[in-house]
Amino acid sequence: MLEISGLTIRYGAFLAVGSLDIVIGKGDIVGLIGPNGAGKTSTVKALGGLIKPAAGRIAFRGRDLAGVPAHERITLGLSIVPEGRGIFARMSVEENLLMGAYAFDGADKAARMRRVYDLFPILAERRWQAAGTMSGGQQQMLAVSMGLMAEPEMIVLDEPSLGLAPIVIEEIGKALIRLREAGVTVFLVEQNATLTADVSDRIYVMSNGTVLHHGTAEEITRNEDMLGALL
Amino acid sequence: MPTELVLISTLFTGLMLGVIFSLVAAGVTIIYGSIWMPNAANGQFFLLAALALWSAAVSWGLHPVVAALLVIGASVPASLLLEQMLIRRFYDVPNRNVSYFVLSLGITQILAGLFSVTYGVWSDQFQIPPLMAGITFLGPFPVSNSRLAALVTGVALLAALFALLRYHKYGRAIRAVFQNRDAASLRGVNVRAIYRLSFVLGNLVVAAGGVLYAFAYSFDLSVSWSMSITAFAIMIIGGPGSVVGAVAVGMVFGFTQAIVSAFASPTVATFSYLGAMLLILLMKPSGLFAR
Amino acid sequence: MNRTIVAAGLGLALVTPQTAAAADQESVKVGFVTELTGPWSFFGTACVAGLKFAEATLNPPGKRKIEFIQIDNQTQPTQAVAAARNLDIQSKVIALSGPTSSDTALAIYGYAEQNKVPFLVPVAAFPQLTKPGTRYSFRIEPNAAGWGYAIAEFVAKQKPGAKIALMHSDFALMRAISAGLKYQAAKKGLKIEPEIVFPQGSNDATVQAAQVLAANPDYVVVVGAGGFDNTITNQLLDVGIKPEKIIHPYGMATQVKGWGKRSVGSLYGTFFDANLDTVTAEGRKFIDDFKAQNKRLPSYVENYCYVTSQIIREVIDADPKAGDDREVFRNTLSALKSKEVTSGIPIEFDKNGARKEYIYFMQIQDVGEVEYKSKPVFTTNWDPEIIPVYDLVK
Amino acid sequence: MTDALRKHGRGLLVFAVAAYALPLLLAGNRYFAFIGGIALLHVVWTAGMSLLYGYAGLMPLMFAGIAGISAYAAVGLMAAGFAFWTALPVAALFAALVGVGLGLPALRLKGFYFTLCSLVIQTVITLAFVYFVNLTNGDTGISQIAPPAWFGGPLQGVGFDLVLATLAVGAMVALVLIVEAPFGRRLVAVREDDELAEMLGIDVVRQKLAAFFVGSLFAAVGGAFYAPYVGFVSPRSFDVLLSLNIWLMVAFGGRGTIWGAVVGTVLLAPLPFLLQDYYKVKDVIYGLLIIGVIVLLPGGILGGLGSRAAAGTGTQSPGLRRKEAA
Repeated sequence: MLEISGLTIRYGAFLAVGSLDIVIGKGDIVGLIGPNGAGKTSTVKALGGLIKPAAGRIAFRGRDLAGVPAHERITLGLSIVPEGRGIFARMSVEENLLMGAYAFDGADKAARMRRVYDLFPILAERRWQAAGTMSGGQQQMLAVSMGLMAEPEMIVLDEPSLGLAPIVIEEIGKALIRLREAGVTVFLVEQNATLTADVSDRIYVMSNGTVLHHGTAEEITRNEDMLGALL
Repeated sequence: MPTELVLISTLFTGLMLGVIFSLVAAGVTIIYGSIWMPNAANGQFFLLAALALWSAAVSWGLHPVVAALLVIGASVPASLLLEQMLIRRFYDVPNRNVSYFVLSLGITQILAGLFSVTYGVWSDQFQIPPLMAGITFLGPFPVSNSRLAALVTGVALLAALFALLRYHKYGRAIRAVFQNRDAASLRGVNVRAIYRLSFVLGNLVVAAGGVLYAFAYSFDLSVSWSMSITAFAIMIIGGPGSVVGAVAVGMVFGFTQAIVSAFASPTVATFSYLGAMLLILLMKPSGLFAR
Repeated sequence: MNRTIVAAGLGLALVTPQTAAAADQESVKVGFVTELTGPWSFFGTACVAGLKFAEATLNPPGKRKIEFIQIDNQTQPTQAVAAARNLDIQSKVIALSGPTSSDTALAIYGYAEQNKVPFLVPVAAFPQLTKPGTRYSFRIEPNAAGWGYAIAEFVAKQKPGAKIALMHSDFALMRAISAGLKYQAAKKGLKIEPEIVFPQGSNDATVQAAQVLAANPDYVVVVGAGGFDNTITNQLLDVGIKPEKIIHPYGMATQVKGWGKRSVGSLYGTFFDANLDTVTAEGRKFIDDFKAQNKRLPSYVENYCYVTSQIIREVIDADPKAGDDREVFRNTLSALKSKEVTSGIPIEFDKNGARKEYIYFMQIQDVGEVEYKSKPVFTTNWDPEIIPVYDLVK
Repeated sequence: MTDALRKHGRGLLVFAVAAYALPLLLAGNRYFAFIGGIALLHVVWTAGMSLLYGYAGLMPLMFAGIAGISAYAAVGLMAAGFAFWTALPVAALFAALVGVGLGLPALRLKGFYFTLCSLVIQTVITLAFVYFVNLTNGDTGISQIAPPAWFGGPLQGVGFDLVLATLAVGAMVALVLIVEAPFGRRLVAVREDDELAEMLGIDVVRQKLAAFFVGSLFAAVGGAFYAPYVGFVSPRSFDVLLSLNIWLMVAFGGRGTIWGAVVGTVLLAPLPFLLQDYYKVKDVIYGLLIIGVIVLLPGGILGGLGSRAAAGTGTQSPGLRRKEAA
């Protein structure tokens, strides 16, 4: 589904990501963990087309994304939920969801909205509330829902657990598993190793812009020393 | 009867000025909110619309309504041309609000120079023939139908602007870009296209404000700067990028001017709303309706 | 560092004096500093338009040539001073003239008095331009406090004990008019109520029109600036004030056209109008030619600038040395006793350079596309110091 | 202090020589000498603006208003019988303090809102100049302002021009000293990223206030000299266009460079006078010039020719980006 090879990102003289390789197959849940400043968010931004990589190739469903502008990537089936949730704080929940389906003019938006309300019933209750006034957990549910309004092939989540209570994180984790059951590929970029390990099939561990380890969730969690040192 | 007369005329004036201030400030805030352009030339665009209306209605003898539609319509290709030639060069420039401010000062200078050697030698007062004849009594207060029509049109335009921003797909996209442009882009919004749309829409609203002003009042070339300053003041108080703030504060400005000048003096009114701006900033530096 | 030197050199090169054009011994140069751009550009260009007509007949063969050098002052005092200096030093003009706005005129006034350059102001009404002790500045237009005086005289004659509502913008000129009006109204037993002052940049007078309507005055004196003058007039008419009650202290052709048909019956003061019966044959020709070229009638601004060149012609003709010696020019001008060629109204200056003053009040009869009709209903003239103008207006 | 003078010594020397040579070279023609004098006066103003805009990152469009307050105060004191040299410090200090008082609410604003707010303050000041007729003579202005006394006689002609040259050189020396002092470095830190500066223990608002006071002093001193030099003041002498022009000279020459402001001033200050004959196209030329610079040389002339880093607008820290988005 997604193939990242040799991805390199620079800010001026500063090397944020150096020759990153990640492969994600269809229907997988793949985690990317690493400490602050490891280059995770830069990688997500490159996926979204918000920054131009210095080198490397990103291919989505076999297609090179290099020439595809940011706003067209969602129509290819790649939906990204950025760090900090990427919701529109002064819009209502419903307006946010409509923005989620912005690129899909012909789609049955009411039906899509019903499906995300099924996934997160609390959002249906709050549909007229301004998104910025909801709790952090509800905002994160909204962010994921916006990503799903595109009915994507693959969803990328950047730090969905940031600043959330453990019980809410658990709920998010359950939602991810239901997504996989629905056939959506998930790329979970996280600092929270527990959440990632709970839901992912495979995990990439990233530090200082490169992949340090790569393996199944069990392999990675077993190596607790390394995780402790990293996170 | 006299008290009632003054009271109703105050309300009418507040609404009339409020609608014009709101339109211009909304236009300015739409452009600032999207591309971070503090357009110092907005007063000149406002005046350009008023003068163009005058040319079309007086010099060419078109029907005022036709002339008004023509002028407001012409603002679209004019804005697109300006966007194509200059504005889009700075979309990705760091510190672009400073660049845009300089740019808009250059545009101000050019337009002021052109007006001064064209319209400036023609007269020092411009007046559009009335939209319609006659007087309507609001209680004891007589008001010309022409100004009443300008007021109603202005309210309708504000309502249409709100409806567009709230219920139309592109209106939502404009607001999304104001609030979080990266997120909007990830949701499939072509941010540069929205920039272009906002620039056109903002100027269109400013031009509509100029046209309505010209129907409601006689004007001269000096109206441009005072309108620029007023629009900036409204935008700052309302919170830059907030159309609701621009309209709410625009209305407050209109009513302040009307009420204070009715019960104190017009001079006190001018000082008072500029003074109020400083006070509000002291208490809430980000503006009343800021995110 | 090198960049700095290059840039400084470039700057020097820009301001290095060019060789002054070889002075033409024959022609007399007069500097004409006026408002060709900026907020007052209409008045400056109108003035220059009047001057242009005079220039056509200004230099008959056999007489010494008079040449006007125009400079734009951008309606900006600093630029006006610089332009006066430029004309004085670079062009070596015999006299200065041109400004139509009180602040640019006053800026040049300071330069003229300090540097002893005769200064003939065509259109600026602020009294201080001819305050006691003035030696080199002469003013053709009556001072604005006098206009207020004349309005009071007019109203007192129409209706003794009348009540006047006064609405004016907060410009120096308008304050001077109000001061004169209030001074003379008190003497004549007239009441001023209400008095409404609008700050510069005002745009609406609806509420004030309603206040005036509620006060039910006998006359409303309207002194607005630029387009706002029109707005006040319209709003007074909208609320139902009869045009016969409205008096404008001054009215120009564009202004009268702007007030429009529904202001027929209203009154305005003027110093020259196409409808005056005192207009001479030359004045009539000026009016017709001007109308043909500009699609509107000339007003006092155009007339005064026309007359300015006539006065200078007479000064040069009266004393041949006046073309070369500023003191002689000044003395000859000060002693001049003449008449406006366009209207036959006497021209005479007092010891401070103020002219013997006069005003006509006209009533509008009809307003057309190019022309308007009006008739004189009152005329008065007075000595510049009949009211204490220099104490009333500082 | 001596380091700063050594670092910029050659530049200051060249500038001083040019500043003193200008009045002497132009002494034969009072008109060009006057334009030269006005340009020197503008150097004082742009030096202050350079400190505020180039180094502290503030864009005060009320600058001319402060100069005007000082000019009116000086004229008022002179009318009350004080000598110009007594009136000058009093008026300048008074105007700078009033400026700080008025700027206080605005200084808490970040980034560009300060600029917009100062624009409104300038409008209020201009309105006040018109409104308080008893103090300012309203929009008619005050004419025939007497020249300062100087060794028993009036200060006029070349003498006055040389005093202005001294003033301009003094302003540039002061600018160099301030910019190279720790205070100047703190200002740059604030300009680049005020949040970071705050974290480093710099009291941002206090630094801005101090800078604003010092910059206002430049404005005020220039204003006090303007009055007797031109001989006339009116609200239009100190309107928002002057604020914009002074700022433009700094931006045009190169923001954040010592000599950019001087280059901008030398090129732009005489322009309205030299273009007096081309009044029909003057504003258009001026506007095109502004647009040309911002499109082709966004860092200003010196900023564009020199290293982009020095220009301040050429590069940008992430902090600035954050502020813009705020």
